[in-house]
Amino acid sequence: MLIRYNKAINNALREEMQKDSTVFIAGEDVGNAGGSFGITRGLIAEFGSARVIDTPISESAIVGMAVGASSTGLRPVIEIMFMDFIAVCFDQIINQAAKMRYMSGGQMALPLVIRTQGGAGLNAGPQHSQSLEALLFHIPGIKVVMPSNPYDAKGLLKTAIRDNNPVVFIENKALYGMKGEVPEEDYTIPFGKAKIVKEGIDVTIVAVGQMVNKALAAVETLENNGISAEIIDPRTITPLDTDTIKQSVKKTGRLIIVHEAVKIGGVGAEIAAMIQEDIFDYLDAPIQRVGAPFTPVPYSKPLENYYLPNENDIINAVKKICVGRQFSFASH
Amino acid sequence: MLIRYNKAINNALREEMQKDSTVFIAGEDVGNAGGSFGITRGLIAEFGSARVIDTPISESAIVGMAVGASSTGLRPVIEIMFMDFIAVCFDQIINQAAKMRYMSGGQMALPLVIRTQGGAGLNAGPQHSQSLEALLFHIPGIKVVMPSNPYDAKGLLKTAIRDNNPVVFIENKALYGMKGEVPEEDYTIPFGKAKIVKEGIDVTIVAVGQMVNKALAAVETLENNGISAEIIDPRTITPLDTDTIKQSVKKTGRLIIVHEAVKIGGVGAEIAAMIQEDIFDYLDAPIQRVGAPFTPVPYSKPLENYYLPNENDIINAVKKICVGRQFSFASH
Amino acid sequence: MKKIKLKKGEEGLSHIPNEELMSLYQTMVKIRGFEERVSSLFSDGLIPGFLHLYIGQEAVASGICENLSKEDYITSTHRGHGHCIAKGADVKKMMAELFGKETGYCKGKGGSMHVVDVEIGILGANGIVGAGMPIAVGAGITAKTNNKGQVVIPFFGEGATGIGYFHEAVNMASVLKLPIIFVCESNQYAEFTPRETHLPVKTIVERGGAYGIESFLVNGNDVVEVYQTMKPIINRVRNGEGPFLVECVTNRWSGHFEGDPQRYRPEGEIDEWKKNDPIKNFRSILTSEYHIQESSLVSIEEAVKLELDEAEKFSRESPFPNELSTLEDVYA
Amino acid sequence: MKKIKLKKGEEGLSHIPNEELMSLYQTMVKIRGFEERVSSLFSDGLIPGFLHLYIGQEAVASGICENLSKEDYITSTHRGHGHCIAKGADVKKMMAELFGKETGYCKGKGGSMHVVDVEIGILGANGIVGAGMPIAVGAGITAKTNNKGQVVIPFFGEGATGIGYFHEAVNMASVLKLPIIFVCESNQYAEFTPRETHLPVKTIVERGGAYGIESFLVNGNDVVEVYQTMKPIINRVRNGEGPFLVECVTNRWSGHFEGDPQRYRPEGEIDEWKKNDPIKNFRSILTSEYHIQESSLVSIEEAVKLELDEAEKFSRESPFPNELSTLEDVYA
Ligand SMILES: Cc1ncc(C[n+]2csc(CCOP(=O)(O)OP(=O)(O)O)c2C)c(N)n1
Ligand SMILES: Cc1ncc(C[n+]2csc(CCOP(=O)(O)OP(=O)(O)O)c2C)c(N)n1
Ligand SMILES: [Mg+2]
Ligand SMILES: [Mg+2]
Repeated sequence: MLIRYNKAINNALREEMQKDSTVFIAGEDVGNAGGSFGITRGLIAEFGSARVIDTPISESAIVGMAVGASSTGLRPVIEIMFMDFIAVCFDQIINQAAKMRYMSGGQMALPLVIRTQGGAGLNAGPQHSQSLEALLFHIPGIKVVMPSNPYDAKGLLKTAIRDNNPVVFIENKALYGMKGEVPEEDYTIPFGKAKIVKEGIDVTIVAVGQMVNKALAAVETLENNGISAEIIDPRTITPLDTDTIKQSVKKTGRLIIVHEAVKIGGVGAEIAAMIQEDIFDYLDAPIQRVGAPFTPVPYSKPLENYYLPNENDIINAVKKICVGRQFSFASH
Repeated sequence: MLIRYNKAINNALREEMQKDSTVFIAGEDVGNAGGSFGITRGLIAEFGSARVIDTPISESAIVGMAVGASSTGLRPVIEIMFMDFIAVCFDQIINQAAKMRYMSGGQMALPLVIRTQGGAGLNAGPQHSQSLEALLFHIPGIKVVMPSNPYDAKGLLKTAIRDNNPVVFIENKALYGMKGEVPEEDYTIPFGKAKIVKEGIDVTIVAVGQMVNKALAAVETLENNGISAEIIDPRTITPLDTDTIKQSVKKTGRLIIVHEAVKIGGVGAEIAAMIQEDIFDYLDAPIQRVGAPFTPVPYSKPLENYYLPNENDIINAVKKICVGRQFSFASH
Repeated sequence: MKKIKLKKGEEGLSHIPNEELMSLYQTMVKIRGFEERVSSLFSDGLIPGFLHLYIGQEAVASGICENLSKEDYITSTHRGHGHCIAKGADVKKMMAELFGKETGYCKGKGGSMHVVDVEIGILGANGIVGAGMPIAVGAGITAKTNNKGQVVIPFFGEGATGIGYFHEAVNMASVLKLPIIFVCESNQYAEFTPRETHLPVKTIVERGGAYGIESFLVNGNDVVEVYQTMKPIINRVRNGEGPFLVECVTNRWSGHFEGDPQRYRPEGEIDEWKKNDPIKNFRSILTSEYHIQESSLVSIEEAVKLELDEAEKFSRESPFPNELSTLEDVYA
Repeated sequence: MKKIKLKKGEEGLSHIPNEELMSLYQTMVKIRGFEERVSSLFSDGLIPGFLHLYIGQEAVASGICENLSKEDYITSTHRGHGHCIAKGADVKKMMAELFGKETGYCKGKGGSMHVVDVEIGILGANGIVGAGMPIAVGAGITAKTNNKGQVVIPFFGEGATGIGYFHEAVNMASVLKLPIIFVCESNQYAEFTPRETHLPVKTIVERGGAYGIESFLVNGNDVVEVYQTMKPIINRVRNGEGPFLVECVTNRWSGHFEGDPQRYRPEGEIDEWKKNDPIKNFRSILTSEYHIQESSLVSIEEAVKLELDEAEKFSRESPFPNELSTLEDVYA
């Protein structure tokens, strides 16, 4: 069926709650109001207020609740309304949830999911538009998921809920309205398995989250310029499917990484560093990264437009390493 | 004079407080107790409790206090006892301090310093040993300083206190006892100027914080193997002196980045990504990174030893890209 | 309307000079007018992002800030327009900021949630619930250091008392005896969630005891009561007492943000509150009890309308910032 | 010794069965013995890192946990040995953990600040002040869901009431009516800082009003009072009431951590507290008022000594973990 990204998430929550009575939801406005973005709509009516818990504005206690509940047998799926707010509960994420299993010598399992949404494009300003996945990516002990479409959103969320580890599930606010085909029947998508969104031979584009769609939008222009791009969506950044990326780069010899987050210190840095470290001799050109400039996300429309990486930035990055170098136009 | 790292910091604080009456200190146990690590010893006696403020255990309010005081004319230098605790006040650091100037369209200046200490090696366990500089490095609007010796510690802290931006000043607990020559007279060290700790021609080693000393410890073994390493200490990671690093790599053709932090998503990833992006054709071998494994910092001695990058890891990384490749032993 | 027993502040201020009455009225009308104006501009698509209106709560900011000068400091919230106008902000620059124009307070970088005017002590609206409170603690340190009788007022909603920031800030202010009056505006909702759902106490003043500070409950729809209660409290703070906690009971008429249809509100609730319109009430008292001429009020209303017309014109005609300005104002 | 008026809990429990008295005594002696033992092993260099001892506070953990079963949950702090032993932890595994041995509770990964025993409801000591409290909220959700009368007890110090965690957790527990008893151990210091310096209230029970919950002040040096006060409160929680707040006034004799010379303590203060030794006092009451035979107490003491001898032997003889185990237990 053709449904939107937000609905796909709602369906995943509903189905998992139906299947497993230990799954519960907590967060601000998630109950009677159905969530600030409507993601938990209808769930309190079906599952009651013991399983869909409206909390005070207390992100630290919300994540802490998830840590305590998950380590004692439940499967909390909590909502942090904007990804920017992970900063107010960061200790519970990185020092508690992420480390509890390790610190306890493997005694604890923490099957908890932190749903949140990030990304710019809605003029929500510097504290409501960030893409902070790199901060989580650097922390051992959590998994980090970034679905780029409704199908992935549903399948990955189900996997997240069934996973026995803390998972941060990062939705993108600009994608909530995106429509896509989603099967009626139950399915899951394994973590750590990238999706080759489009095959190609000249250059590999690894794009995360919302940027997958921007990369796809660039394809036609690239093809018109005789460049066949392979687009890879890692879907989960922890665990990261390095094999699929490497395989692709071995074929294309060129790599571009695209994310909406600030370029400096972003996930793209790791992918670039890792690829050149592991398959240096396959590289025909320097790996390029496309990301946001080293500034907060500005509010004003023209500024935010300038800030957000777009298909032109991707095309330019491709041109930079495909044109004028060893790249052979003749092969097309 | 020959003084220790901790004393150098204490001296910098004292001298800046003497010079500028708007400088004040706040934090847990910083007053009467002189600090958990003794860094603020004697200051309350000299400057009184209005300028050396003992606070409740409230890191968020401590950093918030710095934001509010700095934007209204004072120069707070606050202490977060362990770097791991930046997680409990992360919002004030990344969403408030770092963004206030930008969000206000440049109206505000925030001359505040957050002193903290990180690093492993003292069996302090998973929540008291982390090196989390990469989390700050990804955030525009703050500066990040990592002194590796007493001279730098003093000079950089003075620069930090005089800077009009939020600065996170990361001391390393394993270095507090390190002795070094420090001039009697006032001096500062500019931000964004790397120090070439040792010149060399075969491979560039960029090491941050405590790892500078590990890199130095590896020099002899490397020389015995006929490898002349150039060691660079960036001193500040934001701003990062990319020029000095590039110049060195252009000369050596090889780069190794060493940090104590987890390798994945660490600062080394950015340096590697940036270098291959900007001076790809100068590279004779893949850039190597030496960092901690993707785990929390374990408590037990043998585990922590295994965890912490050491000189052998550096030597191995060097060998990996210097031996057997184009590297010519004859040149030595 | 929920009945809450209101305890009057200190007595003995029966006389209010005419200029102050007129000034109070002017502020309230200006806030209401500004909010109605930007609401319609939002509908027209001229203002993007999130817009949290202050309609219904005008008596609070007006009654409080009438007692302040530009030397005093306030911190504000996501719902900050009223506080800023009452503290003396220029509506032209405010509105232009909401448009995202170059001439706005923040050059378009902040938007509605980040209005700042350092010159007149507005230390920022804030997109993170509660984050202004510890910042106010810092301004309190400055005020105490300056020793000129400055007062600091952090505004926040009853929802914000759930977050750790509230606790840490009030506690710290009490320990350090800072010249701060914490002003809670209880408008009965935190986003879409009524106070009964997220608060375990009937009033916020009950929370003052936890910090050993005096607390005051005020009818936040009665500007005279707000003004008269605050005056002696503010004077006490100017004379070295503090901190204090004040709860102003009020209500918001508009949605949490523009576009919120308020489905979560019981039938008729808003209408009840509208019957208790702080502006209408005050207007009729002004003419009936204080014998102010109707014509004086009309001229205030007309002047405000003119000012807002100009602000709108200014905002419409101002240029958008150059996209390259995205990169400016990150560091001082 | 500061005089604090202690308000007795509920009455009517004059009779305590002999086995319980003996068990209380045994627990206290075991805690004291454990702490003295690890203190000397620390001096001998056999235990590294930070060691926060519980000597002087034994009556609190013992008196409380005597009322608990292994189905109940506790969260603990950096000063956690006493809580864990009272809750039934195996001193062999505890001590081995402090040694960093493979046979320790956490396989050497956690150390003193991270002892966990999931099987008996010990959800972890914690190195982050206050962080256990929101985790207890989560356990409270589980307990409420299970509906089997389980009780959750987060332990924390008076210093921890300064951090936002305390506030968010108690507030959330109150809103959600969770079966939690927040137990504050007021030992008069937060690290090196006396309570007067960082607390604006005389007692922590004064803070209960902020959450609309009942609070109890207990002499934490009187194990009978602790036990008898807690019994009815715990029963009320098992029957669906809660949360509650309990403050136990006590003192620590040893430094904040091992190696702390306690220079910040007034001359003679510790000696005063030592005159009020909870164990000696209880011992003399046991023989004089409860007519327990001296010989029974001696045999408890001997048995404890033997158990600790064995624990020490076990810890000494246990192997260190293989260094490669550093990489294990990050994910489930
Ligand atoms: C830390 C944080 N959590 C959640 C939000 C989302 N949010 C914005 S306003 C709001 C409700 C605030 O309620 P209240 O403090 O009563 O202020 P009001 O909106 O009623 O003026 C919430 C939850 C936020 N901005 N920051
Ligand atoms: C968030 C955080 N801040 C600071 C510290 C450092 N620290 C460890 S114990 C402690 C004092 C705790 O005092 P209290 O809660 O009274 O417990 P006590 O040590 O007296 O048992 C501090 C400040 C920490 N571990 N975590
Ligand atoms: Mg409200
Ligand atoms: Mg204490």
